[in-house]
Amino acid sequence: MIAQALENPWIRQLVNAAMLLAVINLGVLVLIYLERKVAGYIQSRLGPVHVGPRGWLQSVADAVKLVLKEDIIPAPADRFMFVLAPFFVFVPVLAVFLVLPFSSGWVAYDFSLAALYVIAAGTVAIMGIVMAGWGTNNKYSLLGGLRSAAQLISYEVPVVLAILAVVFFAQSMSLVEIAEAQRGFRWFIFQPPLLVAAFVYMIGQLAETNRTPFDLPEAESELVSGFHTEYSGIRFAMFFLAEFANTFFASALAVVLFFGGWDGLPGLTGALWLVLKSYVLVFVLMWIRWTLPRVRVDQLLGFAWKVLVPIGLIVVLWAAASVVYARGVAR
Amino acid sequence: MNPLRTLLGGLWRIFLGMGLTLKTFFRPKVTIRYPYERRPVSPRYRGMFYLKWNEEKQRLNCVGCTLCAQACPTDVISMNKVGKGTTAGVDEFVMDLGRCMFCNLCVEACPFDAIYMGDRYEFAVTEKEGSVLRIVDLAQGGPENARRNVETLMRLQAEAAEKGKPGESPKPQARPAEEGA
Amino acid sequence: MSLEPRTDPNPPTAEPETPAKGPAIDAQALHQEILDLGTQGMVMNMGPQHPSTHGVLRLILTLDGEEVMACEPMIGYLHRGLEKMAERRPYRHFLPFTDRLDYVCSLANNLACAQAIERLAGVEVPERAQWLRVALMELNRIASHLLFLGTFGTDLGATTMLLYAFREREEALALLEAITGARLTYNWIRVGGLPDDMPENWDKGVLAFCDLLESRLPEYDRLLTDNPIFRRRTEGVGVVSPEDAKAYGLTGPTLRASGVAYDIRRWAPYEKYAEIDFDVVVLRDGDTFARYLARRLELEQSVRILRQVFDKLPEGPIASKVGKVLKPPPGIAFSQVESPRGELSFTMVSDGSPNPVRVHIRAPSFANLTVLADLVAGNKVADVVAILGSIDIVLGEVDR
Amino acid sequence: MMERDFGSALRTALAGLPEGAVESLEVSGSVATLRVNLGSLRAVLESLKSFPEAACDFPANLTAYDTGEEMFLVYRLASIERGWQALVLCRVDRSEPAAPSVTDLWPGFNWFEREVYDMFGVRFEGHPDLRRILLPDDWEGFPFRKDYVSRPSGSPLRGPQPIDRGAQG
Repeated sequence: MIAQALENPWIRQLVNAAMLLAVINLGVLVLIYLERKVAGYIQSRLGPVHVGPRGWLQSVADAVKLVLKEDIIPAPADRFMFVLAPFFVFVPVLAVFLVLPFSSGWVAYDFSLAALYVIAAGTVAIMGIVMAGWGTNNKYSLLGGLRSAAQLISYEVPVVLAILAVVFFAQSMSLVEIAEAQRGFRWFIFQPPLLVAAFVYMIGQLAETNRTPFDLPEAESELVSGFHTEYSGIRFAMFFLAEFANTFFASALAVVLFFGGWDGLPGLTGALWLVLKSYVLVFVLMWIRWTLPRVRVDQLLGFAWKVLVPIGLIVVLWAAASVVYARGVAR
Repeated sequence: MNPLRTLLGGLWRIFLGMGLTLKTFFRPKVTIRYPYERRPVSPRYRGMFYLKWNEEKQRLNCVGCTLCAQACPTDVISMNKVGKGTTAGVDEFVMDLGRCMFCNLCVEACPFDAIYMGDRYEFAVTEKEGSVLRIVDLAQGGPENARRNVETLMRLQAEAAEKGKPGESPKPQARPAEEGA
Repeated sequence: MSLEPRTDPNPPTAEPETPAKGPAIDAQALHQEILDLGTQGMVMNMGPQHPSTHGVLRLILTLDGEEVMACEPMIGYLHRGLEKMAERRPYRHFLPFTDRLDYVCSLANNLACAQAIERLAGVEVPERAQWLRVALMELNRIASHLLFLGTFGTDLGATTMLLYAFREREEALALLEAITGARLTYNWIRVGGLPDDMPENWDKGVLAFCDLLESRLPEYDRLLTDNPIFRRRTEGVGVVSPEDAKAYGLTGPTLRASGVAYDIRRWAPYEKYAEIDFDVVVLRDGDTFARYLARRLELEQSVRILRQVFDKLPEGPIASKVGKVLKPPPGIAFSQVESPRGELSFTMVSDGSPNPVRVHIRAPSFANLTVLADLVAGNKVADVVAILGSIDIVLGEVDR
Repeated sequence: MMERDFGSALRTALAGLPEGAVESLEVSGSVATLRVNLGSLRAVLESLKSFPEAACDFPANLTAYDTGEEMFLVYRLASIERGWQALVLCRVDRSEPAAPSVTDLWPGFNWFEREVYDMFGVRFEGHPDLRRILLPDDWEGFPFRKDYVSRPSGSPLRGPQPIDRGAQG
């Protein structure tokens, strides 16, 4: 009966989507545990140890706690915006996983304009954050929301430029083809222009995911905790999950763009290679988070427009030139 | 300095910092997993009070001279003295820890080696009345020592009464600390 | 004490009421009214309950976006009236209260109070006690400066610095607990000396700690001092000129970072500081980074002092005889001690009775805080946190 | 040696003042204690600061004390370069305490004057913003005056006692 139900394309896509959702959330729970463990080990302490064997169930316990906790809507808040904001932040992050190729066969939808789609879907989250900042009618959240709007927009540009450089090399916007172009260990990171592009991309994504040294929107020491100060319970969980899902996606995309996606030694299946590589990148992001202090708003924007964007432009030109030169020589 | 050099110099110093955090990542950790493991406490630790129990005389050293109560800046100590001279002692010793600063002035003021601060630091209570400690909580060796103390004092008083002579006032035993505040 | 909320000294200006519903809106007048409105700053409360005000300090910030237009510090949330309490007790009973002033370096308060009473009553302190007091001061200074390093790092986002600094501070507190019995509120200085001698091979423990600290200081530099982001966040921020620093009565590392060499341990040496060879850390720029660096370098000086104390420590009594009831002759006396935050001074007035007539506590944090309002105007919100952190105040001694 | 030139420096600095200005001046070690009457307090402080020899330009401390019969202001000014300090005592009328503000000479004394006003009720003329600094703005009475009556608020166990705000200072 199940097999017969699976023929119907709608049901299959639904199951597909449900499976993808489950994988993402499970991955995020593992990520949260990893973050707390890595933070602990870097700060010469143990991190979570009590809940479950060696603390594995800590993030599950957190999730259950957040779900059961009473989520308060502050009286002066603009209810409509307050309630809607978490969805505006959470949904785009999930939507973006649609085009991520775990391995050649495993992709929810092989979209030919995947790169463009990723960038477009990512910007919707900015609206969510500003809505949260404005909706809670709290001065700290307002500051946090406005800061993050400025930050996300200005770091969108270097990320786009970096992806553009990769697209030149792969001659296609589809992530699957980009990954295919790198099979057999010919990863794009070894191309000189794309090495710089990877550097620009990673710093841009650091800012996109609001992580130190760019975690201004939720700077604990200044704005208490920025735009999600007044959120609690399930709504705060959505912000929390969104941030970690975004971090995972940023490193997974970096793996697809620069580190050859599912291409790896024949031992493991493709998808596991991709997840393994992106976890290494996530570790680097965490490592950076627990070492560096936070930049100030004007320095943040100055760095984006005066340093990253020029480098991005140069990289795009350099990539285009090297592609044309390679094509010229080939013919 | 040209911008490229500052950028690379800055990057290099960031990597140095990250090298340190990575090294600490692999270094042994300092966490003491309380309550399973405990941090050793120094012999002079100023924790929960106790009234010293004198084994041979089967009584508490305290003779109720209230020197500690006078030395206390926040009137924490109050007591009920029984008997006179060598048979003097206390049958009730109340410490209102809600006002105590753990400043050790009472221990220094006591000439009879009677009150000390031990090494117990877990004495949280759920309501304010719980922080008022009686002699049964303070006597070293638990409540039955408090009971035995009162019995010994009664016995001494009875003997002194039938011998008809009040004992002379108790001489402070030898005590390392000098005459206190 | 009245419990209704404190009136806001400068309530946001009332909204201009909309003109009455006349038949025709005078566009010109309305336009002019909008122009006159100008940008109305957003009045925001930072504190008294805020992660980085280091205690119950309330800053009323008038913001124009991220820029701070005006700042008014409000204090008094932790006022317990300690000075009035002192007037109701004998001199020596007030000593334990002084732990609760600058609770991060309470031995400095104990010493300042005891020193004032000793000067008022003319009590001599034996040599050994003076040397041990110097050791206690410097150990407590190290613990206080380590706490500063940790919280200042966290204020700027480097939370790992807090864990590293507190890991070393834990060793210092263990040493202080070994000799005094307490970890924070020591109350371990008496009028005329110390309550007890140091446990044996306590000095070996302190020297071992000095070596450990000296091996860890370069690590702090790699994490904070040399970090370009930290430098960019602190250099040139909140600059105080030497003249302003002196005029505002700043003391301690906050003053010496602006180039004024005023360190009570060298300016008016007390206890055994005159016989100890150490350098006063004086920098020039007077910005937030200089204030941070001043405390960071003072750690090395304190280690240097600790090493000299133990090879000059003489044998002898630990406290001098002081009668049961202390009645100082009528008069006025003041003590001066270099606490990690600056010049801590107790001024005492006696009329011959066992209780003091007046005990005034000149707290360095109280004086250093006066400069915050002018320093912060024109900077960003993130700088407010950095500048406040760099002045390193403790609200216990600001409010008393 | 230090005392002689500090004493002489002070005398030259204060030479220009009217006769009764400085009631007494003793120097012991590096601290000079001056008793000054209220009328010429401002003049003495100005000369202490501006006179190059004395150059007491560092506002170390400002407080007051009330013995029940008389109330005194205590200024302590230090000269960081020369390494000495001057303790200036000045009697103030108890019923109507008032004194000239020196915030323009030493901005550091701004909060100190506000605290003395808050606790003793001494009105400092010329102070830019004389408000209470530690106590709530609507607090009546000046707590540090000896005639301020306020029974202790009771121990936590006996529960809050009715606080008698006491006769106004």
